[in-house]
Amino acid sequence: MISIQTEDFDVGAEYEALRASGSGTGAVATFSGLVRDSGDLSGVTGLFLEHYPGMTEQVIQGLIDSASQRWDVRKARVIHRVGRLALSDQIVFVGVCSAHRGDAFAACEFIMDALKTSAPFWKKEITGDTEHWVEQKDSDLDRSKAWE
Amino acid sequence: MISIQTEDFDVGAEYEALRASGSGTGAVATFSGLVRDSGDLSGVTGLFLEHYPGMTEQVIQGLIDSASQRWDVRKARVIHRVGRLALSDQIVFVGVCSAHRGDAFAACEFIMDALKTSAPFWKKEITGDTEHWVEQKDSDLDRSKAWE
Amino acid sequence: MTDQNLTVRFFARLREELDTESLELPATPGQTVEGLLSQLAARGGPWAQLQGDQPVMVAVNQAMAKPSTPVTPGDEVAFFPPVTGG
Amino acid sequence: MTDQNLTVRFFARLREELDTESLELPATPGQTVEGLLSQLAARGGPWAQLQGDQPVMVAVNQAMAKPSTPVTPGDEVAFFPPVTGG
Repeated sequence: MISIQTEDFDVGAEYEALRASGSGTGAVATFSGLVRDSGDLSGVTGLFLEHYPGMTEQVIQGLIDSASQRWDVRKARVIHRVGRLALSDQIVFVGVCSAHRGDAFAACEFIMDALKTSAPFWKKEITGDTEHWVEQKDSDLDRSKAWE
Repeated sequence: MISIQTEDFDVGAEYEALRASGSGTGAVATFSGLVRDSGDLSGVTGLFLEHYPGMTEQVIQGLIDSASQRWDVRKARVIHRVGRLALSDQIVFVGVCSAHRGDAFAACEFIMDALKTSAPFWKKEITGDTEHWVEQKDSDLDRSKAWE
Repeated sequence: MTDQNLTVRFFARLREELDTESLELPATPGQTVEGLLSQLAARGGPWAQLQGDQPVMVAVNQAMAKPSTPVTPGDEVAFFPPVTGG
Repeated sequence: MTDQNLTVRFFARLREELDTESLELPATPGQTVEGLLSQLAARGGPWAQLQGDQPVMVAVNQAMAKPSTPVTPGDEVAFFPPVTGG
């Protein structure tokens, strides 16, 4: 299940929903991303996140489908926030449950890495009264390519 | 922080505690292991978990220390249950928060893989009225060695 | 808007710098993404950056596309900078 | 128990099959893990498995040890099967 939303999310509740996916589940891996200073500018106080409604959900569904072909994925959950966020706010959640821990870790990390370079979201950093669109990082492209 | 306990744990509460570890935190990776049929026997109804009090905590602390030398680890949390557990019960939780997602994923998976092969816990499967000590799996040894 | 048109959308930095969220343009027979980009860049000013040094990503009907991808009447074409979510 | 003794502990399958949770044994000068294993295996019956085909892990003072690790008075020595937690 995929949600793109302005509201915050509750990782505990998301975990409990993933865990409830049947007796074959032995492993639940989760990742949560929080707003931090990207290092492009100093004194970042917040972010603004924009997305391409419709396409974003399709791209993420494609990543979940790819992960499900490569690994045992019993259930996957992706939440991404958009709009105005403050430092330390939760931005993104990826949770995967699987029979095996290796599959849960790999699928969760793959979805997260691929989301970073292929899902249409754009981040603007806010520093006091200036704004600045964040540039894509080569390290993110490298991490994403490593799964190919 | 390390806890070896018979009581269940609350992943949501653990996540919130990890997340609260300072403004440099950008990433929280968690893993939860649940009781499932290992495949050694059919009809498993539960587990009994034994450990070596004192040594277990020292070994896990050593794994957290190793992870902290290799990766950026802001906070790490390990919980492992012992005693009698039923199918689908939570057995183990590993949570790591870091500045970066790659570090959070790697440290979390490393601690979990190494715990499996080096922390003194032993699992007995219960099938109706018979019991059976689980054998160590070569696949677990392989996963653990892959980090060396 | 009719099915004879293209809908062209812009996101993020491009949306701001072009001061344009979307356009309706008549579709041209045999047109490709590359042709559409040239046509828009020819408007000059900030539009020239569509063929400039900075990478411009494109999606046709919400799927990633290439310069050679054909665009046909009724298509939704989107231009945007490299993505930075997560 | 005094500091002249070794405490020997058994866990999991070994604890059950030897029907022994812990032993106090007098320490022998120059003793190693291997010597202690031989001494215990010589008790026969289920004890023979300490030098049998199945792997036996050993910890001295709660740190993993090898056959050549020395054991000295006051040490806690533990024998157990390969671990299976997580």
